[in-house]
Formats: sequence, C-alpha cells, structure tokens
Amino acid sequence: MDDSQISYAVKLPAFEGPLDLLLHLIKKNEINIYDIPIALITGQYLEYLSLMTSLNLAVAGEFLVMAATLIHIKSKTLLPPSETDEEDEEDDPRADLVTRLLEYQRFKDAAQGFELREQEWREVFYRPAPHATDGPTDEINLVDLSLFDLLEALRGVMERAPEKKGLEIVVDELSVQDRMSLVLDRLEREESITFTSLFDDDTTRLAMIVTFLALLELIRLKRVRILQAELFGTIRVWKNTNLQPS
Amino acid sequence: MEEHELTAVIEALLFVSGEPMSLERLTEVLEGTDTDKIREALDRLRQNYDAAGRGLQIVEVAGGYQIATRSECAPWIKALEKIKSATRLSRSGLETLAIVAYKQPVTRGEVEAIRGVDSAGVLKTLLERRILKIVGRREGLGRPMLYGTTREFLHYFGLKDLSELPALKEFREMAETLPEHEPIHEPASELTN
Amino acid sequence: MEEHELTAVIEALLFVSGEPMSLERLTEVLEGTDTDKIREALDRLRQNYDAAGRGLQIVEVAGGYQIATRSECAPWIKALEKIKSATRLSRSGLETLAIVAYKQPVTRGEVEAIRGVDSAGVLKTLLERRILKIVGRREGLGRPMLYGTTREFLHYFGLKDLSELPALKEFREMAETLPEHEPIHEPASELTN
Repeated sequence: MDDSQISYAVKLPAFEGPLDLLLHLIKKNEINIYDIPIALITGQYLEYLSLMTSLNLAVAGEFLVMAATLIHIKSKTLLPPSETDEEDEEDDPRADLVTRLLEYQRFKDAAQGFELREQEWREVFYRPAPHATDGPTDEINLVDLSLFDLLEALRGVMERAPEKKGLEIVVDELSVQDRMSLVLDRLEREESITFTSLFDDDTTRLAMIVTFLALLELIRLKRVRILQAELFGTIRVWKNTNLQPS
Repeated sequence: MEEHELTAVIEALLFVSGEPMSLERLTEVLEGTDTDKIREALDRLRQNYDAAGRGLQIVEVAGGYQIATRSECAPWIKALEKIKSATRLSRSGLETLAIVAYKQPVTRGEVEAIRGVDSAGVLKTLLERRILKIVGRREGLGRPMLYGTTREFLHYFGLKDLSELPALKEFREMAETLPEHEPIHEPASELTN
Repeated sequence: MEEHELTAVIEALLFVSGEPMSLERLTEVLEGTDTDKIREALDRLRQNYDAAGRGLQIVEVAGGYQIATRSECAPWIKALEKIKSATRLSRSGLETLAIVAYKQPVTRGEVEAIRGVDSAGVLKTLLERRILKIVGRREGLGRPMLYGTTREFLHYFGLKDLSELPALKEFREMAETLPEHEPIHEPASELTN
C-alpha cells in the first residue's frame, strides 16, 4: 500500500447504501434529479468507492452492483438518439434510477419525521407496570405476541434440548484475490477482454460482486484500465502496459 | 425553579420512581434546591391529591413519599388485574406453546422431554386460554392426549393456517447478511448486458 | 357510580395499568358503566391534568390512554439513574421502519428494493425491539414473510394509531425541493478516473 495514502486521514461520510450516496452526490453537485449527468455522477461514485477500498473499508456488495448499473446506464446514454424526434421519457435509461432515488428519498424524509417524534417521546416516561403477584416479570401480553416471540422461544428450548443438532453453514469459497489473478491470467492470453465477459462464469450475485470488487482493486493498483475505445462501443479491460491500444 | 415547577417535577419523579422516595433522595436529584422548599412542595402536592374525585394519593411510607391508589378503587383494580393476567403469557407458556405449535400433534410427555421440566400446569393454562386444544389421543400405551393449536392461536399471530408458521431455518436466515437469498434489485443478467 | 367517583377510579386504573388502556378495556373493567360516560370522565381527567403545575399528563397512545410524565420534567427524571430512555434507533433502523410503517404488510425483498441494501440485520433488530413483527406471509413464490408495525411502535413514537402517520410526500413535491439545474453535458471518454 502507498504510504502517501495512509499519511493523511480522510473523513468519509457514512452512507446507508448506494442510493444514499447518489442522493448525496446529486445534492452536492446541485443537479436536477430528472436530468442526472450520468458520466459525472458515475465518476464521482467510483471515486468514492475506490477511496473506500484504499482506506481498507469494506465495500458492501450493493455499492458494486450500483456501480455496474451506473456504467450500464452510461453506456446506454451514449447510444445515438432514437429515430423519433420527440423525447420519450420512457426510453431514458436513467428513468428507473430516478424513480428509485425519488422513492428512497421519500422514505428518508419519513425517517427524519420518525426521528423527530422519537426525540420528543424519549422525554416522556411511563410508570413501569407493577405486578400484582410476585409472578415472573417477563410475561407478555397476548396482544403483543408475535411470531418472533414464538420462534425465539422455540430457539431457546431447542438450544437447551438434550440432542441438539449443529447448524451447518456452507461458506462459498470466493475471494477477491482469486478473482484478481483470474482476470490477470486472462489478460496474459488476450490483449483485452470485454467488461461483460468478466462475469460469464458468475452464476450468483455474490460471485458477480466479488468479480467486480476484484476489478476495482485491479484498477486501483493500476494493473488494468477500462476503456471504451469509441462512442457507444464495447467496454474493454486492458492490461496496464504503458502502450496505448491502437 | 418556581414553586409550581418544583411541584410538577416532584410529581413526575414520584410517579416514575415506583418506590418510596425519601426527602434526602429528592434533594439529591433536585440538586441546588432547598430541602425545606421540597418539603413545602410535597405538602402542596399532597393537598392537590386530596381534592375530591382523585383516585390517587401521596402516601408517606417506608421513609419516603409515594403515589398510591386510594383504597376505594381497589375492587376495580382487582378486576383489571384479573383481566390482564388472563391475557398474558409467561415465558414458560410461550416455550410450551412454541413446541406444540411446531411439533403438533404432540403429547405432554414429548413436550416435557424437550423442555426438561414438568409442563402439566402450563399446558392447562394454555388450554384454558383456548390457545391450545386436545386434538385426539396417541395410539399405544396409556393412549396419552395429543395437543394442538386452535384457531385462536392463528388469530393471535395473524396466520391464515399452520403452513404459514416460519421455519426455524428461515428465522436464522433473517439474520444472515449475505445478500444471496433474494435479488435485491434487478436480476443478475441485466447487469452484464 | 357518580361522576367524580368514576374519574377517580379511571385515574387509579390508568395509574396501575402500566400500559395503554383502551376504551374497550376500561368498559370491560367498569362493567355496567356506559362507554360514553367513561369517555366523558377521561376528558375531565385530562383537563385536570392539564392544569398548571402538573408533572403528569394523560396521553392517548398505542390505542389507549396512559399517564405519562411531561417532557419538561425529563432532565430530573434522567437524574434518577435507574430510569433510562430507550436507545435511539440507528439511521438504517429509522429508514427501514419508515418503509415498513407506510408499506405494511411488506416483505424483506420490498424493503431492500427501496433501500438498495441488504436489510436482514436491521429487520431482525427491529423485531427484537418489538417495534416490528411478522404479520403473515405473502402468497406466491417462496411465500416470503410479511412485516408490520406493533403496538410498541405506536408507543415509541407517541402515535395513537396508524392513521396518525403523516402522509408521505409525493414525488413531485420532492423534486421541487431539489435544485433545478441546466443539464451538464459530459464528455464520453474514459469511465474511470
């Protein structure tokens, strides 16, 4: 790791998820949410991710999925305008994302309302329910009973039960390191590979995320570069020699 | 603090404390306030509570002050306790209920084998509350009674039928953070286009 | 029962109950008394508690009436070290809660689709705190569990019932609060750096 990167402390704002981060970027750049400059936002978004990676912060899978989505949208916006002159909002590749952002913003606002109420009502106290008889204190009102209580109770009993079965957890063996070597191996054999082909062998979302994480790491280490040779061309991954691809 | 403010704070403190509060303790909590002033406020509070139509009173017991109900209200308080206890379930009741729900039809012996304690009393309570019922008898030695859940049970938990009971495994998965179980946004294929 | 007697009994019942008392519950306990009369008595009681110099109030919360302290007294109550206010919910907790509150009954997948992040852990925490509960299952593939809010939820946020939730802002309204800007034209060269 670069010493220069450790030497200064960066205070990263914490985000609840990719949508939260995107809303932050939109606000910061004073962007009209209905007309998001996707390249600018994608760039800043990826910068943030690589900053997180360089600070050794865990990047949640969702952030990577969103990165892929942004790149995908960006490649679509680069397509030539459709034959019809009228701007059809339905065709805007950003439309889905905008809808999601607005929907998320609504609940973020609602959450703020809840926070205010929480603050207010935390200042109000009730009398602890007295127990008529000296019975057990952890009685629960039937009205408040939920399936969760039932399951918790069952789990408690089962844990105490004489013959208890161990819980088997299958851990998928996927490491970012492995994926990085795989990508580099392929680049030994081929001059460049397409972005999408990286994911050909990934059957699960988790696998895709790991592959994407590996790619980001390779970019950060300047081992590979991602280039789009021409407008609306295929996105390709190149090994980072100092030679320009012809 | 102004007089009526002090009375208010003391009232809130007595209410929330749940046990007698001594003058010393009140002085401690209301640091900076004179003990005499606190005593005066307590007197005022007591007078307020002695007005007609009050169901509560300030009593001086066990070396402290406490809010308590008036004895005239006792019959209704008893009625409330009775209703409340009929709608409450103890920890052991919940455990027993959980076992019956998931293992039904089940005998008392089987419930006790899992819980490791006598469960006759709890089962009886659950029968009385109509959360459980006898669904038949097991063939064989002693033909023990079989317990199962009632419609009331489904109602409490908002279930349409027993098949809606979540599995223990499902419950464990809820806590897992691997984003594997369900695609969160778009199907995987779309991402790689 | 005379008017002031009824008020007194209700006051004592609210004091003893320790949880919100619904009109139905009160009618049940005070058998033979008209619900309308009980409602009137509650109003009188509430007025009495709204007099100056009171540290307590009658609140209507989680489907019932309950005696609670006034927020002005909070600093002193907190000085009684055994009384603690509940731990605040995290940002993700509040977010998740907001979605469930407005969309209920809702599946985990639906919550995650809106939040864009895995929400299993948060949902579990909210279940543990009894702010959310499982209310059933959605028909269809996988029959995922449905989440909803509890009585504790109403209590925690001081809501009488779900109809008291403020209306969600609409898309358009929100878009107006975001700054308008000319579209920025972007070069289409490199994707990273």
